[in-house]
Amino acid sequence: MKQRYLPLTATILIFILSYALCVAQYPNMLSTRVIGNLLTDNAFLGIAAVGMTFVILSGGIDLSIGAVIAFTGVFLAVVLEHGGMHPLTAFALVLTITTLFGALMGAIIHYLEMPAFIVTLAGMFLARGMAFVLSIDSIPIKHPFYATLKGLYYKLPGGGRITLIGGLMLLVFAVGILIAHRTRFGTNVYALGGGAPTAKLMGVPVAGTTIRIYAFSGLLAGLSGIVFSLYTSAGYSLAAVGVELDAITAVVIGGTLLTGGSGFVAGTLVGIFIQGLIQTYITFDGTLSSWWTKILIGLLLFAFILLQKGIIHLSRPDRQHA
Amino acid sequence: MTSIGRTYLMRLLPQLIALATVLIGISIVFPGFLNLEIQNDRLYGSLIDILNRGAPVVLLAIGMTVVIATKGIDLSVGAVMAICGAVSASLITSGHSLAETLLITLSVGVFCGIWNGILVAVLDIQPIIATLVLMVAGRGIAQLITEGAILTFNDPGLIFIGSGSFAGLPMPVVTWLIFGIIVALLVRQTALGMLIEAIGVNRQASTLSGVFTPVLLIAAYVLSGLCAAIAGVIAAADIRGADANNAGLWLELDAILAVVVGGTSLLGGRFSIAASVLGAIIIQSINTGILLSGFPPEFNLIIKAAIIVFILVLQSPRFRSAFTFVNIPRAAGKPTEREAK
Amino acid sequence: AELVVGFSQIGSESGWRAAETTLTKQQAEQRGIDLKFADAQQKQENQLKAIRSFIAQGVNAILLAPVVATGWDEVLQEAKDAEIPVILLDRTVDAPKELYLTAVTSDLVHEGSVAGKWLAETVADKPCNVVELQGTTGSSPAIDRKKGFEQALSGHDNLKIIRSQTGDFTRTKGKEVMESFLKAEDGGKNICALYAHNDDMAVGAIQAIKEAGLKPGKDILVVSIDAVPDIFQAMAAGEANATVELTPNMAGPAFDVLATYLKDGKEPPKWIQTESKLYTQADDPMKVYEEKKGLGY
Amino acid sequence: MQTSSDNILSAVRIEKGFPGTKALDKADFHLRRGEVHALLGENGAGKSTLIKCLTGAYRRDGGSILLDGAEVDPRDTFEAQRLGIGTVYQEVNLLPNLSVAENLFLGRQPRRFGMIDTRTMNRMARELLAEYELELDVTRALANYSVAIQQVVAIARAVDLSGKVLILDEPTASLDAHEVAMLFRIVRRLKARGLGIIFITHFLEQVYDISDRITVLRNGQLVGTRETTDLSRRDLIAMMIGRELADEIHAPHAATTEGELRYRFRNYGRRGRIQPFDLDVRAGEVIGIAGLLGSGRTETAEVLFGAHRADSGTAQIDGHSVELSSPRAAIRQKFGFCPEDRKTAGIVGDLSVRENIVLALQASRGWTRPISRAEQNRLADQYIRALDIRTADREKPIKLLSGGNQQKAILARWLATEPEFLILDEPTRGIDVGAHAEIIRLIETLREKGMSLIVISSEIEELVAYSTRVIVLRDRAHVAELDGDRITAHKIVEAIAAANERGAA
Ligand SMILES: Nc1ncnc2c1ncn2[C@@H]1O[C@H](COP(=O)(O)OP(=O)(O)OP(=O)(O)O)[C@@H](O)[C@H]1O
Ligand SMILES: Nc1ncnc2c1ncn2[C@@H]1O[C@H](COP(=O)(O)OP(=O)(O)OP(=O)(O)O)[C@@H](O)[C@H]1O
Ligand SMILES: [Mg+2]
Ligand SMILES: [Mg+2]
Repeated sequence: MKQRYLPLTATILIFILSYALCVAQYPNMLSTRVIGNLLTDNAFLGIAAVGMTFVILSGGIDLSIGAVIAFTGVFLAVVLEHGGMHPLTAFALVLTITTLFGALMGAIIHYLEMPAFIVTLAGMFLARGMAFVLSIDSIPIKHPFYATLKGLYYKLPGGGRITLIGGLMLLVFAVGILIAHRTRFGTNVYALGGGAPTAKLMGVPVAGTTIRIYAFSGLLAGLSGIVFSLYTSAGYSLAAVGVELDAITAVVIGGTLLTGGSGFVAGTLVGIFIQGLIQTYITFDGTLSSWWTKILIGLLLFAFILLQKGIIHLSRPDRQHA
Repeated sequence: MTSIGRTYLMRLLPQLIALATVLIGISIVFPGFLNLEIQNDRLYGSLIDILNRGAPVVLLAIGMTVVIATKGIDLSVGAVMAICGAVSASLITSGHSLAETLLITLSVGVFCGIWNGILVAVLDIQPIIATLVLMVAGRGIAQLITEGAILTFNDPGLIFIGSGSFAGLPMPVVTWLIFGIIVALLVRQTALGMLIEAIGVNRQASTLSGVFTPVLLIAAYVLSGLCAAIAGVIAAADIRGADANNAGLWLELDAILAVVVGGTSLLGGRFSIAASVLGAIIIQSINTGILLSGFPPEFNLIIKAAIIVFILVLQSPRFRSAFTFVNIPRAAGKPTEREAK
Repeated sequence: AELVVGFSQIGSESGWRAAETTLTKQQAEQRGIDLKFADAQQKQENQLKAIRSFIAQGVNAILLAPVVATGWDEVLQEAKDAEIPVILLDRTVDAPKELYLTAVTSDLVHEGSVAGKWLAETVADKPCNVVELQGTTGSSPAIDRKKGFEQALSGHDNLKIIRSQTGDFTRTKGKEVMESFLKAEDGGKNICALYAHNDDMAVGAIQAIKEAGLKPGKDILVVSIDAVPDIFQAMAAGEANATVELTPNMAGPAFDVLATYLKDGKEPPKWIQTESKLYTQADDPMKVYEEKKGLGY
Repeated sequence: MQTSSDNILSAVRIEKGFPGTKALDKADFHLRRGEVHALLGENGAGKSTLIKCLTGAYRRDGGSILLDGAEVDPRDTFEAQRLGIGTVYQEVNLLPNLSVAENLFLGRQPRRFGMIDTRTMNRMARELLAEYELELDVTRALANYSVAIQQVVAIARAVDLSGKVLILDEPTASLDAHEVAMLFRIVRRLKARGLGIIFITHFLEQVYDISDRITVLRNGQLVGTRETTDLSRRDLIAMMIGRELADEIHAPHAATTEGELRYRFRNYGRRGRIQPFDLDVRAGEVIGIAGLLGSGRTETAEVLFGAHRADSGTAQIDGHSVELSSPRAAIRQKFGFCPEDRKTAGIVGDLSVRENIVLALQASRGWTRPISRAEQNRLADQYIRALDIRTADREKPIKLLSGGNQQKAILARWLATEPEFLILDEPTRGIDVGAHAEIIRLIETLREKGMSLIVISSEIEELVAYSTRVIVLRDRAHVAELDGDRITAHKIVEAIAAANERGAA
């Protein structure tokens, strides 16, 4: 077992273990419905979290994604319902906008040497503000093309479905994994996370990479917004509040270090599943009050982190010879 | 001494300029803004409102500054505010004396800090995630105490903390002023400040130099918890009720923003309490300014974003080195003016 | 077998909502219903997840208090496919009517107009500058209560909304925003009435008015919506003038129609509107307060 | 301003200023094809700055750079690499989180169908390192390997990148004789291929061993360029420090009068790090520790200081048992420890020189008893003077000091605590000749005052100069002890070599 895969393995183990525990208590949780739901319901979060993984791997953070998702939804709703544009054109347009928005934040972070936390926080205000300005109402999207897209799913035995957006999330993860581990850009992202000044000395194009990272995150946030608008058939400026925190949590549960430079895109997927599992478990239980729900989520989060630490600690031999 | 005073002023200069700019901007849009008058034995006016409304964020920013200086972050402060507000309300309504209530409430804040601190310093969990646990669970705990309702109280003593006045200033302002001065003196008149900065810059080297890192880290989170507790009491006292659902909601982001506007680097190290307090006041000025401006609320966020970006760009190292009209010592440790001569 | 009902609640963002949750649980218990409760923490995606897992669990019926009107078609269709009736609580959705059994809600626009009518009648012909504390920007109560109020005021040219800002449905923000209204309008001398989208903001604003040295309820009329217990205390003290009730007991009627539907398949009407009752200082506020106190507000 | 045609790289009147410092003042530098050109100077003379200006890591304030006679202006190191300039910067500048192979091929990974061909990359990495007699798991993160190995990897990368020019900024600081010899073999091969090689070091033997010409900088200005064969050691030192240096290396001591036995470690060790050893230290003794890379010298120091807690054995001071469970506990017993890796374990980069110097003293006093500002200034000034730390003033953030001066400031940090037992891990690494002599003299003085010292060094000459006893390590165990007349370079090398296989390999 390679040491760098340890956190990932730990996370996967924890997921399998807790899923088994859940099933032991609620046998229904093994149904294909639950598995299909896990994919569909978390699709937008998963897609955004892939972008977040890259950002965090590079040592940054992107707080704007929730707001960008909301903006994308409202934008689509407005142009589709009031502008009469074809959804595909609108998709292309909105993805261009969010990508440029991300790139702009990346450029500010790099050229003005400002911390990502703050730049993207301002980005969050701005994106949500733009959504408000476009429309404060929630606008339903009734375009027939949406219905077509939503009609695309693969029915599993037992009533579950792999929907288009669920499949799209898996695809995005696959692409993300390839980019992270099999392209120079991916290695450069890790390099930035290992230390920007050093990476610069080693000839990594820091400016370009930073801009591309945030542009990529913006692109995926936009894609996530499209998925969200498909998911809810609407655009709403208050949608997806706090998604950035969920995404960060998924990334970190997935074994990526927030300090950057170490982690896996695949881990994020497991992180997403773990979070989804917690929620499913809580709904299956159904006896928790609002407050106990929060407390339990917090405690489970804590338990996962501890467990992960424990597994890594136990299986790491004292720094040894090569 | 004067040279230290001058360094100090230079450190605060960008924040002072930003604050002045914002205030002038508002008074152009809203002319009566700078008026101050005495009413019911206390100063009354928009400027006082800013200081008063800013109290929770100022307090949170004080604790957050120290945590950030250690290279940490505390996302739980909003939730801790809610918990402490709820605790104080439920204690006072169940007949405890004001002193008991305050003591227990502050202890709860301290306890929350210890919890965070242990997670970070002993269990070595990344601060953002360690404090996320309490951020999520904490609001649940607060709601558990109030059962989701607003727990109203009528104790004049507790209410005084929120809306009384002392020496012509609202109590919240007096509280944060005194508390801020105490903390600033505590960190600067003792060696705490330097040791905390050392930990933030290089924890390993500090430990090897004999700095008692775990204890200081925990202390930083305890301070943050304490600040959140005070802020929570003030927020509850202000509305005479503990609103566990909304008290301190998203205020952690405002506090972090205040610290950054105050020029303290999120990467830890050099910090200034005074600058963070100014940062918080700047943010509150923006908020109040937006309210006074009379724009429809849809524009609130955009205006806020624009002003913050503007201020941050002005403060960014790149921008400043491009326009070296003022060569101000940066928190991150850019050379000081004195060297340049 | 025991009836299993899933309840997807928005979250717990206000005392009113906590009361609704409490009452729903009480009502379920009284009827021997096994209530599966899911708190969505103000997020639609969590509600969608909750409904899907209710379907996966095979509950007998679902109660849904939707956080937003749009975006429910698909999941409602899934519930329908699984033959699980869905009843909407407290807000309606923007979906074909056949997708849900019924909606037990008040009419948000109507609430706003009740408040507006009361104000118009009370002020009569005198000129009156109104300030408005809106709910969370973009939320449907904020939009509709604003709309209803404005409708009621149209035609009364003496009534003018001079300032309108969001107070996020919270006391703290209500107080803060009211403070700035008072500053902006000549220490409050310009303001004749306050309309708040919920009682919590009104309670905060009342404190701000008092601290500014004015008398709420007299110098500035206060009208708000929800009828939570604390506003009755304020009314008893003469500091608030009127409130429009939004009953937190939506579940009672919902369970009733559900029972008949499940028993003999009788489709209820698509909308069961709850009463938007107006309370004023004349309605013995302290008595109402005592009644409401224990309901979990 | 003649640029002879066989100059491959010329730097003309390069200027670079930092606030408070003129790091380069119209410095000229010419590198010929097929030569090894040593760039020398005291700590802070501007050597690294010149290199960084040449490779675009810094924007220079003035002057021009010619590569192959054509003016070039590398905007960043990436461009410099493309121009065929490979560089090893001072302080290993590699990415600890990336694998060894990724570090070697960052930015030029072999690709197939647009995707990185990891297998080929790893194979190439293994082949590349084989030239340096390193057999590593190239897929493991670099952080798993010692500084020395990292340095070899950095060299391998730079060599592989250098089409025309190879720049080595103190590449041998962490290397032992064996690796240095290997490096020099490679350098000679590159030289034969016509590359120009810039070599920065403070080891004068190495300068005379490998270089063809020498350029000396002082205070950012060019002092001169000479043929190595024409320049005596004495003249070279005079060029560097601007004055004559008193006897450079002392004669080995006669066995000194024995002080009382103060520190007694029995069966002391930590599993997986250092095998249990016995150690007695007297007052006024300097114990040198010798060994190959990875032999456990640093581990010995860390266990003694409590940075890693010993899991076996006992420690006694003056006959009383003590628990050295943490650095704090050790410091309470008046221990001090200058770590080897100054960047990550030594300096607190953003803090000023003053604060770095008082840090340990303040920490041991506790936070409630702050050292007054005046006292801090006094201490800082005292040590800046005593150790000749070159800094614009004491408030300069220490990360802006040159490497050697940082090292001196860390030493000052410990001297300020007036320790009785001082552990120095590679105290002279990266320190110029003048300072080198000063530090050796300092060690002498401290010993004479009755301090007990443990000094780890890869420079055997140096150990011979100041040690009263030398302990030799091999494979994480103490294997030999030399004292008195037996402390000679020859005997130490012999003891180290007594192992038939190398260190940890
Ligand atoms: N980024 C910087 N900011 C300010 N001053 C700097 C910076 N980098 C270097 N200096 C200063 O420039 C001078 C030259 O430093 P440089 O690192 O080039 O010295 P050096 O010759 O490489 O020394 P050493 O042998 O110790 O490595 C020093 O006085 C140093 O303090
Ligand atoms: N040749 C090697 N091959 C693989 N790993 C090595 C090798 N040499 C050292 N290491 C690793 O580097 C670490 C550092 O070893 P240590 O600090 O004990 O060395 P040292 O004797 O102090 O030598 P130096 O300080 O000069 O590197 C060891 O823990 C070991 O894992
Ligand atoms: Mg150097
Ligand atoms: Mg070593």
